[in-house]
Amino acid sequence: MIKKILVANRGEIAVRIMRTCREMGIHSVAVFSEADRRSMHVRYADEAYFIGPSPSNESYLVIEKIISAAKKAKADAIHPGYGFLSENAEFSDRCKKEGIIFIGPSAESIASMGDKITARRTIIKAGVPVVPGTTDPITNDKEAVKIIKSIGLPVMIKASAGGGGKGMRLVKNETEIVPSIRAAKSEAMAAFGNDAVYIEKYIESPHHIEFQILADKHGNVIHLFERECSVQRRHQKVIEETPSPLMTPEIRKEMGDHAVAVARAAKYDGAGTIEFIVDDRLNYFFLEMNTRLQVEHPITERVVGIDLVREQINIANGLKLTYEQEGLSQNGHAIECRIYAEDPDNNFMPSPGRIQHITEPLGFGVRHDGYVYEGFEIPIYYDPLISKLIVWGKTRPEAIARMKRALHSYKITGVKTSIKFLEKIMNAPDFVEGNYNTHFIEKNKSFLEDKETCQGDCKAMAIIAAFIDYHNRIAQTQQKVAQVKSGSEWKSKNRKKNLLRM
Amino acid sequence: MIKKILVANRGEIAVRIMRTCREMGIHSVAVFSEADRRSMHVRYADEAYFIGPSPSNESYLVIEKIISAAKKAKADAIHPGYGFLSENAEFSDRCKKEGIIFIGPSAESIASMGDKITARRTIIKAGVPVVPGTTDPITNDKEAVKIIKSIGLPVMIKASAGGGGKGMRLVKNETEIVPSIRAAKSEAMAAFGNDAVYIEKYIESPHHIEFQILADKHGNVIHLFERECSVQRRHQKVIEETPSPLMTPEIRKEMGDHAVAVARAAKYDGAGTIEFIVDDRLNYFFLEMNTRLQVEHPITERVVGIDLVREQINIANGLKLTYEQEGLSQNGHAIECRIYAEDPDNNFMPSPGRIQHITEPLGFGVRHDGYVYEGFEIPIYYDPLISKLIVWGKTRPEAIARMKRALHSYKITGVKTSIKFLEKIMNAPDFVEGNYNTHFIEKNKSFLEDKETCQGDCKAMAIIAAFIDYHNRIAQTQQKVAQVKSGSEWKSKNRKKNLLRM
Amino acid sequence: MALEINIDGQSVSVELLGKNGDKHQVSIDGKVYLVDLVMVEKGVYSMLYKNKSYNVELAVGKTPKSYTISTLYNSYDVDILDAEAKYLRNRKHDHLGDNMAISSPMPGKVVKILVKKGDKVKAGDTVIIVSAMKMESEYKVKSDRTIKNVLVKEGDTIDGNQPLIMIE
Amino acid sequence: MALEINIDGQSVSVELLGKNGDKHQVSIDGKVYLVDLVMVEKGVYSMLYKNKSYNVELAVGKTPKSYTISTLYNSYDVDILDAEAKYLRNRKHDHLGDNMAISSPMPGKVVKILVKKGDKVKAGDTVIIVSAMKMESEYKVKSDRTIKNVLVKEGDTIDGNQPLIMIE
Repeated sequence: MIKKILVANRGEIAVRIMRTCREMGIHSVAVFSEADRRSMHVRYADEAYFIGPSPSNESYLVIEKIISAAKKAKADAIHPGYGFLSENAEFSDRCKKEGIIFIGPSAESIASMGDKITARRTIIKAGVPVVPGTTDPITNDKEAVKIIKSIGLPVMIKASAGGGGKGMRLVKNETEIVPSIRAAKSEAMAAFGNDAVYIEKYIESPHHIEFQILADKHGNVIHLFERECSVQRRHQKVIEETPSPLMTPEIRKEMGDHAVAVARAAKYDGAGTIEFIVDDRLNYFFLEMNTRLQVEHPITERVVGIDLVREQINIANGLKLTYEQEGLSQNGHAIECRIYAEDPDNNFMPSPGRIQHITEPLGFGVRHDGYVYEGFEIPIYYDPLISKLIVWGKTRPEAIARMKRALHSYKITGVKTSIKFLEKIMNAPDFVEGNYNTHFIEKNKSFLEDKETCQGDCKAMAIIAAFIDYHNRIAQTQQKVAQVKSGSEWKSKNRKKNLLRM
Repeated sequence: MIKKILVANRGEIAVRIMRTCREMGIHSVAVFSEADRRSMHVRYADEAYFIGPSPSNESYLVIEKIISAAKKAKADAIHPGYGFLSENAEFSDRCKKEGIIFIGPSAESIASMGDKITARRTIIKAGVPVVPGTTDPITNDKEAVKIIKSIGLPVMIKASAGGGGKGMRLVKNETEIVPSIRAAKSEAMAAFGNDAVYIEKYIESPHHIEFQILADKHGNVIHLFERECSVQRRHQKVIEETPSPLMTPEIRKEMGDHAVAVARAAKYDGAGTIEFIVDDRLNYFFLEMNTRLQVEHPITERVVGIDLVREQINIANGLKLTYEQEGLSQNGHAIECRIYAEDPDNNFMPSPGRIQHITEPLGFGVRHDGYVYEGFEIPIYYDPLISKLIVWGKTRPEAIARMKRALHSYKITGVKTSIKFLEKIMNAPDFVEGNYNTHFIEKNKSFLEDKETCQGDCKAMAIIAAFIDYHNRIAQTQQKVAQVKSGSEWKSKNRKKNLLRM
Repeated sequence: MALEINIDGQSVSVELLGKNGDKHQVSIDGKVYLVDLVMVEKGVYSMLYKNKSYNVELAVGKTPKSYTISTLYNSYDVDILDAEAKYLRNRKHDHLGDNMAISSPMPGKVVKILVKKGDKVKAGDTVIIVSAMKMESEYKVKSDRTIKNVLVKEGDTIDGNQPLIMIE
Repeated sequence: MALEINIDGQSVSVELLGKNGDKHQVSIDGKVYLVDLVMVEKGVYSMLYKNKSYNVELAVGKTPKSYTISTLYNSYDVDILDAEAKYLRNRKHDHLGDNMAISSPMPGKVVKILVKKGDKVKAGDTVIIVSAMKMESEYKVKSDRTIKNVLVKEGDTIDGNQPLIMIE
């Protein structure tokens, strides 16, 4: 059984994993770069090892350094979190060779699902619907034009090794086909070192719905229902919820069965996510599989009541799943908002900096997974995710009301955050009615950018607070100067006010 | 419908109530005494009214002042929280006369359940078992000796108007009867201004188990299952959990039905709690009814999934309950720990003072209901409750592991707290096995008082931290003095370090 | 004490008329406010005005005399204009015609510099690329200009609002 | 700099041997520790020693030279004994024989004073009752004594450890 886990990650996810380690009586080991000495994951862990300079390609992404730290710490296992090395087949393989348990799938599963073209082939064989398109990389422009005509415009050109919207091009007109393929290839090469691209039918009103699966090493696979992830900005998820307002029990069952089939086809074990694209008429197509924990996994934990990190560790220990599909159900409704250090008033420009003050929302039905604290400087080198706010309600309207309440009392000063933008989304009629797809933010742009104005005297209060604060600071400084100059600070008999005597 | 609620309370419960108000779109009004200007409930509320000096009998307990604030604020309703005026029949009545909705039961219900002797009579009529004893106040010593002999020793002498262990005497021997009655009477008179006492059979291995009920104004009554509250110190609850490890489904149903019968007998509406005393063989007896929200209500909220404050407000609005008994179930296991400002190493002496630093536990399955913040000075005038930590787990062992994890990462400096004591309880074999009654703390005294010692170099680290901190403080002060004396602080060209120039 | 305060570009005159404990009597452009104000946490004020409860959070800005102030829904940029600030502002205005600095509003790392001292650039040309939190931002000139000086080099870690490239 | 430090009644000698960034080389009674130490929040230190992660929280105590220090499970009372502290301690010892003060370890309110100046009290007699947080505590004398002075009156709000009644 695993007794010590090295968490090869940072930020909120590293802390989140260590919490479960502690609940299981497992020792946790942190690794940290120069920029992260003060990070919460270093403080929360039982042990911590320095792994190099701040840029992630000199620290968190260097397999050698992670392995070396794991050996020094005598860790039995490594949990990769998400991002960084979590979907790196070479790393999974290397752990195996070193006799360290990799808490995630085998190199073969990662490789087969990591390459989108290979994944498509596997999935088609398993009888799961995929978006019409090619399974081979495009090698020839003329052939590509022919294929695209047979699929029918619009189509997407996508990088085989891609993700995060890079190496992706939407083609609406015939004349755009060849330039788009070239642009996608060059972007894919720059981003992933691999210029393979393929073609997919473009779904006009797409919903992004994913299924959480768990598979043990004994051939048992279950799904933990769906997550609706259609609220996206620049192909990045902003808000997720479960159940999906779009879903029906029949389609849920069908998609769940297909998700399980995908995991079986990939000979997968561990926790994974099957992403589907769904149109308004509930036609669904396999999009890709994420062979790791997702950022948005807490909403599933909340409605299903299962700690996914605990399950990952149990599976890595070779234990059988203790849940059966029939015994699982969704209880209530959960929503997650991702809080980013970014400026919604300024084109979502990243906003690193020092946290001056933070008030975290608490109370019934609120979970807050973060890692920053007062005085912490958010590094410029990594993802701008500050925290995730997860709420639960018996019903979807109750969950929305609770999220509004939580966002309202969530205050961070020192860096700009997306909190107000998220509040606007909670108030947008399309969201409230559950009537949205991945075009939601674009469609509601003017509503979301409209600034709430203060009813009352906010502006006057702001002026008065600034004035009094400045006034008091000056008075204090003057007093201190006077004291020091007259030497009175050193003669004072008042012990209480004189905090430090030498 | 209620649009504005005055919360006639302070501390965590005031904030907790205001959170639900916000979720329901209801404006919240705080009242505060001199000591509470900086309290979180004043900051969280939409409006705040000053009601007088710090001692509660000059502010929070003065009906006139609360009513006057409610009128000024034009509040539709008053929520009394727990403690203070929450079980004051006169206050309920006064609200009614002023046309303000009292979020709680009628004066009649409070009065009939508030006096323990009257309550016993009502309950016996409703066919609910009560502890063998008298229903009339004791007036005659000889008569009392006779009654006690017929019930059989040991017995408890209890104050009719009592609570919190005052005016209570355990009698084990015949010779103690008369002195005990006299002592109980005199204590009752001093504490409650009423010397009526009665006799009850003393249950040797008592469990304290209570049922949450909800009753609307249309005759619908449901119960939301039990809370096990046997972990007590000096008759004060320390830890509560649900479900009770003692309970069987059959007894749960029977007690639940009886709890509903009590509420009906009292013509009750609102949220209330029926307390039972249960012996090891699951014989149970009605103890008393609390006609208000309980401190420990969140564990019920967590496993049943219902916001009890929302239900209270809905009931006060005259709405019908939307739940039926058959549709309710307990999902998983919840535990609450009460965090007090008290010193477990020093006989639980209250420890008011200024919060220097606080790290709140977060993550999956953790709810934290508090009201203090860094720099806040806990007043000496009120209850030492700082916060309530509530965890949920799919199973009881999972909930215990989570509570241990949460307590481990919950840090408060500046005041002494009961956190470490609570951690010890979570590790006590009797608690872990669910094998405990109200004698638990006394029985496990030596285990609970045994100090955990640090494995490793904690002491050396403490010494080094103190040394370096002192060292750096001296260095800083010396630098400042040197700067001021040489005038360099005013000439400095380094704008960054020179925070304030005049 | 009376001070001029600039809030989101608008200038107001503020004066403390009286103080009794936490109660402050303050006039803003002649309008008098009686406010119960206490600093509850560092930089956080609880204010009661006409029994409404306001939480106002102050973050000191780029200079010790500038604040970013957050109220319930709004965020304001506030500058205290005392004699020194006014003097500095005037002096700044004098220079503004000659030089302009390209800067990034956020801290980050210089990824690429596309110009050198003396280069002539055209409106819309990118002069520098800065990266922060996995996102790259390109900074362009708005009109035809000459590069007067390059103050940083590739790989440098920079502060928010630090001048990076001076243009004429 | 070397200092004498008293931890839970035990005295140790501590010296800073060297410092390189966050790495501190400190000796305690001759044993050398190489510790990576940073103050992450006010009064909160993150320390790495032999790759173990320690969080140590300091609260300044009754005097600026005393701390209450919390590590994972333990809480320590620490006093810095510099020249001044030693002098004061010695002086205190000289006086200890003559006078003793009754004080409450917690802040609170004086509910009742049962003695006056000059009263003779017996071992176990209650002299004062203090209330805090709805709980009353009685303070008694441990042996037969004479009341030298009563420093507070009923209704007073008192600090923790403030002398309330002086006894001979």
